[in-house]
Amino acid sequence: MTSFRIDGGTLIDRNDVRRFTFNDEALTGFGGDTVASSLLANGKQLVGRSFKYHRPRGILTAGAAEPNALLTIGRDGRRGPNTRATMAELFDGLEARSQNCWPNVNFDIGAMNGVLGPLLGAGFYYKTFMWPAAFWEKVYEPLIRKAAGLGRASYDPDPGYYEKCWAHCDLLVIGAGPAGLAAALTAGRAGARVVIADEGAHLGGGFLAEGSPLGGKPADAVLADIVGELHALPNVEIKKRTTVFAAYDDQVFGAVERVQKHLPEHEINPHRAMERLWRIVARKVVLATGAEERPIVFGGNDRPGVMMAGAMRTYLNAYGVAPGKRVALFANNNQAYQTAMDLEARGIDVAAIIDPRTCPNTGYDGKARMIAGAMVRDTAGRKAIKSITVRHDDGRDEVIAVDALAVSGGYSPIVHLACHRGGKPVWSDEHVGFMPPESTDGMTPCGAVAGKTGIAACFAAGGAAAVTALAELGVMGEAASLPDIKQGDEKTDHIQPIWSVPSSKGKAFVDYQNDVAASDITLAMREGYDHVELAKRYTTNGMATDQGKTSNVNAIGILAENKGVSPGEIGTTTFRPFYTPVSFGALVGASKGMEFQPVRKSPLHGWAERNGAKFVETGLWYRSSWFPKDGETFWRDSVNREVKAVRSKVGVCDVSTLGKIEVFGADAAEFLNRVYCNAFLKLPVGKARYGIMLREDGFVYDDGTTSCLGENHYFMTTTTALAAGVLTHLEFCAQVLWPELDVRLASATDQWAQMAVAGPKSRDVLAKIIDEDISNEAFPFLAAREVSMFGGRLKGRLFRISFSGELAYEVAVPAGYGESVADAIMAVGEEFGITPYGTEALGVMRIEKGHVTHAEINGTVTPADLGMGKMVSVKKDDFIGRVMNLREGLVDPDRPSLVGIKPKSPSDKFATGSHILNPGDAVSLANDQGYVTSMCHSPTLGHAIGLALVKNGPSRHGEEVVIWNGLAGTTVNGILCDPAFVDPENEKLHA
Amino acid sequence: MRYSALSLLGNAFSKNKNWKPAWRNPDPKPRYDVIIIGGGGHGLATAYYLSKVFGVRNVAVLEKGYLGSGNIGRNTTIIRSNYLLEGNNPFYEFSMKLWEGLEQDFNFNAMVSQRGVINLFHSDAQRDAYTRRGNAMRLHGVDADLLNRDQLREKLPFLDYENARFPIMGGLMQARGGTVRHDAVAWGFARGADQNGVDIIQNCEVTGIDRDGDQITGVQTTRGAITCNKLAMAVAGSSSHVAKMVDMRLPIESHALQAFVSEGLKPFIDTVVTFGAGHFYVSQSDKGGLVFGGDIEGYNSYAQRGNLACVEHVAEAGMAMIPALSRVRILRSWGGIMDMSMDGSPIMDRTHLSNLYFNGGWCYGGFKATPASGYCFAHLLATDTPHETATAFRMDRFARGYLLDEKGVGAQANLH
Amino acid sequence: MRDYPLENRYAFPAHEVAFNKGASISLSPVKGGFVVHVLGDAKSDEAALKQTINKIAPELGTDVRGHSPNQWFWVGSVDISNDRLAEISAALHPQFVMTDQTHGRVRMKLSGPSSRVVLAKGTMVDLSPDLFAIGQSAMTQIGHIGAMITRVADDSFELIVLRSFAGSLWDELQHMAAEFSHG
Amino acid sequence: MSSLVKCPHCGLRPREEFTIRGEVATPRPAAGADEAAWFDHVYLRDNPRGEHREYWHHSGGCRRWLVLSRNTLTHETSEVVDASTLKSEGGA
Repeated sequence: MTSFRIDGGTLIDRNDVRRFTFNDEALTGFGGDTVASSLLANGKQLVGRSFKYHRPRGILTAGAAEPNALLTIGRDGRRGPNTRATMAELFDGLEARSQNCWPNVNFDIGAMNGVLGPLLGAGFYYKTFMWPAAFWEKVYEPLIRKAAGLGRASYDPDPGYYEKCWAHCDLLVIGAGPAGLAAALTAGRAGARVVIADEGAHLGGGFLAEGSPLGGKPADAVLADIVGELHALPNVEIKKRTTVFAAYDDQVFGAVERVQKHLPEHEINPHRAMERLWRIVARKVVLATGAEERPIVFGGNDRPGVMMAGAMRTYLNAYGVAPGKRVALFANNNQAYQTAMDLEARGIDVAAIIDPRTCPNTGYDGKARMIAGAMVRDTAGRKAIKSITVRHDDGRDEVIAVDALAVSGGYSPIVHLACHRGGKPVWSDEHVGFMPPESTDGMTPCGAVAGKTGIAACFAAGGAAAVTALAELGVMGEAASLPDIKQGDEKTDHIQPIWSVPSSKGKAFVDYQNDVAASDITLAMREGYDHVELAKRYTTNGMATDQGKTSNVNAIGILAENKGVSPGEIGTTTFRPFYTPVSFGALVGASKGMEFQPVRKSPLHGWAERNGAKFVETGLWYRSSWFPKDGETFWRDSVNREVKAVRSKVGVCDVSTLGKIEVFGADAAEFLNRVYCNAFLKLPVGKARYGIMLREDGFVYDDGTTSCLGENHYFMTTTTALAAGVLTHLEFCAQVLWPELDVRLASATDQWAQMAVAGPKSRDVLAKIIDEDISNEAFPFLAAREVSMFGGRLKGRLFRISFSGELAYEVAVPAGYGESVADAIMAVGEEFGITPYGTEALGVMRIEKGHVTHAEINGTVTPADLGMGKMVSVKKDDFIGRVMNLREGLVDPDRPSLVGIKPKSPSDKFATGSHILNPGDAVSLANDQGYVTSMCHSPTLGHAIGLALVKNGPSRHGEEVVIWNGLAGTTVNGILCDPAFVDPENEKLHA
Repeated sequence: MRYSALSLLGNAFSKNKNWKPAWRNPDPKPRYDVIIIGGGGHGLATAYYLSKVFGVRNVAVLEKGYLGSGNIGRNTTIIRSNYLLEGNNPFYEFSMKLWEGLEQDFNFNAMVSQRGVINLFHSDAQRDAYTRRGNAMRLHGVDADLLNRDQLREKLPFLDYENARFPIMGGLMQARGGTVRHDAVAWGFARGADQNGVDIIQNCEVTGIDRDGDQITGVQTTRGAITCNKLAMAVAGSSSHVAKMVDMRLPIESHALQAFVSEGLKPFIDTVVTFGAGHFYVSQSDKGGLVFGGDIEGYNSYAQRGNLACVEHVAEAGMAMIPALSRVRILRSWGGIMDMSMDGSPIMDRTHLSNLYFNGGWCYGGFKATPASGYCFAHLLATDTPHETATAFRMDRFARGYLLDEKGVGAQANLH
Repeated sequence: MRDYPLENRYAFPAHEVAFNKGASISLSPVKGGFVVHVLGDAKSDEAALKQTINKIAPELGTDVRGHSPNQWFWVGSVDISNDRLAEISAALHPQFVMTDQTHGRVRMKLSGPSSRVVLAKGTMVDLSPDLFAIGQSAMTQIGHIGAMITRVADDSFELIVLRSFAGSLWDELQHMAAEFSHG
Repeated sequence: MSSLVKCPHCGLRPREEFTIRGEVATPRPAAGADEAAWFDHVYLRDNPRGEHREYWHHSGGCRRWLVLSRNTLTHETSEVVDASTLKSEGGA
């Protein structure tokens, strides 16, 4: 293998030899190389295959716009598909692989598609594969999917750590080329808080590709001085390897920093992020993103060895890599001639310069043969370019042998970030490109993105842009300047637009990666897809991983040319985030796996754990769901035992997760009266009341108890699920609807450890730890008050309320004491056979009792649907939901309403979510009578029971129905009944 | 020109130089029987079925941008009919049946791919809700299957079964659900309607609506005044804006929804999968890109773009479901404007004006509804009675209390 | 059973200090003391609250951290009895009502030269020294978890978080600080 | 402002700290108002393309309800006030 490494290369360190493999072949490069530069140095021109025709492709660019050289880099958990070889830094031990080719990149079966080329024109999918109808999914699509995609995703877990950060600055400078560096230096010297971000591993941009001295000093030395000063400024934050990928509202910018992606495995610090997402909040922004060199669309323009002129210059000067031995340049602008000069300066033979302009005034005085008024119409070579065919202005063709071709069709300002918030770029005939929109929302474009050329001109523009931006912040600054350099030659450059070479032979590609040729664009036009968006969607031009960075403007140009209008009239497609693709890992940060969402733990979590609880996720909480004992192998064994223990003796259950809200204020009672649909004005001190809260649309929102603990002091409980929602709702009522009321709300959920102590022996247990008289007379059903406990050592709150239907209390103590108190209750309860029980047993008991939860309160029920219509006050003139609750559809007698349901044959089982049909009715949605909302096996009754919402339910107790579960293929005969299966007379509650 | 294997081959030999335009580019006529405002999926489908099924051919579709530039061109391409409520389910199943025969019907391959839709569940309560839903589907003869963890693991090996904050318990699958190449739906309907004589007029924005008492007489547009016998609005995303021209206030808020596509990957996600412990849905296109989305931004917007917070939120949910996504790069995000109705279901009805017809409020669900929406709206326009599957989408259901609230979250648009 | 042992358990993992000595960051729980949620009426202000506290309970200090209009967390380092709290409550009434949050809101301290960088991984609030003075508080979100950040010294911040989230926040802060933990 | 909101109590804060309710509808009708007024309040929205007033709750901060005057086309916010001020202006 010939080496193409030559002398020079400002970025590489020849003492740092790095080994890597490309398609399993062992190669070497140097520290500072990109994968692309090291491949080129090793003579690897063919690196991948295109998407549709599997044509051989080589490295086209030296940056983020690369459409061809996408490799899979890394292995196992660090395997990254579709990595741009031009951006990936070479490290020792790197493994790179070509994609989208089989069996290998040199011999790819998929290239057969190229033969079918004429059949596979733009939009061919839409016109075919329709016959016969069933064949799309079975035959055609599987074939297409087999061919789809680029790299392969890895299933292995990603071992990397990721994180997200906020950053704040006065001035964000995007891009660290000459313009960006000047802006940062200017603002930094003025004392402003500056963030400067660049996607590359090195600051410098255009400085890096520069082969000639600047003001008598080597370009890299000039750059080193600037970077050195920036590093020394404490108010300047430099972010290398950081791509600002999107501009969002309010000057928030998304950026991703590839912190350790360039390091070999053994150098990766597991405590540092692999990638870091930055949300940058900037007061002002300098956009110094530069310009993208455009390819020219001509026959065979995709052959490996064809490269952008600027990229060739970068490989030559920054990496010391020669593109070939005999190179031609095809360019329509003067700037590109610099590549020819630099090649010649390195002793590389420039075979010819082909310039479509008839008499270009370039100032070029090199040795190369100039062919003016001519265009390249074809190339030849199987896997790399061997020759080009030049069409002269007199119509004559000439074949010139070359092993590389530099191309430059002009420059497209990188305006993406100026357009993410809806701005439209503006066409400029002068610059032959789309310029950033005029209104840029605190963002000043400068340098090449604003049409400047040359290091000096860009540097000056950057300094001036910073001065302007700083002035708007009230900061005085003086533009940084470069010593002793003549102005750039921007005025003398005259770019002659050339959108596609008319005499092209063979396929002339516009979008390399998606294999969109010029003929596809014209076909789309012919068929009516002539709007730029329709043409894009029909041909897929610009929809590949490079998002059209090198292809969009040429496609627009071809559309414009064919319509006979200016590209400005065609307009661009919408610039959308992201500028370059961003990994999920970076966007997710540390919120993955078990850390996807935070965990909320009850103050009794430790107690439950010690008692062997199984936990279940309930929102963010972990709740104890059952407490298996030795020998219980099935969860229901434990639940049955817990239920029986509570019903016959006593149990204790953690209910700390219920929402708790302290309500204070002179108008607290009035407030509660307005937020509940039932009456609350006259709730006496020391009493609790069950309340139903409606939404303003008249449907039930939540339920719970509220206790009056003192004058103007109430304690509300909500369901676990809606704790946050209810507080937010109450705050809306208090702050927005009735700010005139004196009501003050404090969340107290986390302050209290709360336990339900339930069962016939519950009073006996609690009497042992509560200092006061809690007899039925002294502390009747719905009593609620602060109590002294453990001989005055602790204050708690005691509520006589019951969800299980048993004689029961809820006792609340300050959270830190929760575990001690629970332990104490277990200890004093031992003689009564106390058992801890979980949410499963609680669920069984509430179904047995016919109490509702959010399984029934599903957002579409009214109090009447739940059998609590009588609770809705008819006396109050106003409460949330009063009027809408009276609408026709909410009082319709046909509404599904709460009933109990049980199997006709006690041994039958049925499932929640089953639907109810009348016996003999056909299975149809029209015959649907309702559905089972909850069910359980009732250990008390010895068979399955359930609650259901059934049309006219309450008037149908005793009726036989069919419980239909089509998903499981089962039907069970059931009987509708009273939802209170246990103690319908509430004797236990009042015992 | 009819597309066939022969036409494709013939054109290949003539270097594709003889393909004819898929539709005409007509100037507006002074008068139409029916004007449809909105050349998106629903408007074009309405025109197609009006002309094909109901014989109404003197029809114009007015589109302010290019055809298909609304939400038909910016969605996540999912089709399904896994609805719970009696007012919704038959309509979406009708739509599914139309999808199943659509390509042969309009002679355009829209790549209808019934690769299955699976909704994951993570708790008993979610399983119960999906059981209820699946059974409602089955009651109407719609396919539905409840999958347990093992069955899921076989179909979707890449989900997080081992280290999930909210462990996956199972999923509800509709095997007939799937994806469709969204742009092609607009193109197929446009081409079909055009062949039936419908004028599709692009770059024609309606700027005013002319009235005579409770009668619409025509519209003012950027391409001149046009009169009509009947006026139909199919401008989801801009419904309130257009309704304001006739002093209508709607139970609708406009919200932005972002959608995303990743870089192309070799296929590994064969079905549409939705997460149950966060808002995330994903499928993989025939080009290999993962197409996915999540929740709306939350604030009213007409700006067709979103913000970073929502992007992160979607990505977090995605990775919680599929850890392998960590190294997958997201290529592009885009935004569409959703008509979020106050109960989460669409509105298709006559209005307070005798010859004005309204179609909107589709929330996230508009794409999958496209054919049935077109068919039923055409039915309403042609017969003045709702199609049997669309009787519940009445405008007065909010006032009367007959809501179609699948989620049960009530009268707050951004919660649906 | 009246002499049953009552232990006030903290919401943190067993180990107290997360990092090596010499690291540029330290994380530790703040144990003991009190957190009282004070809710004023519409006309109340912080000066009046401090004045009143000074009058009735000078020994407890006036470290009040506003988290909402007319609402504060009053924080102190000594333990107060229920009775003393009731006394103070009665004296503040009715302009201010108070509710004990000592158990519901727990405190931790993040200190060291890297503390701002670590917190920037969680909160959007700009904590740079010239913008966020000593004594200043912000109720905000650190990642997904709501917390109040108070700058208590040059490079030292106290966090108040709901008890149920304390374990998760503690773990998250450890992850966020890990790159600075090796001195 | 749809990425950052200048809370009148807390200063500049990110979208993530807020819960959004939607448009400031017609004021909540008085107790005796008829169903039509309630229907209007609960269900109908102006939903303008342009200036829009809407409720945001600073749920991750001071827990106050705010009213933003925000442009739905540009996402620019012209004013943020505490929502309790609305009623005295006859707006809640």
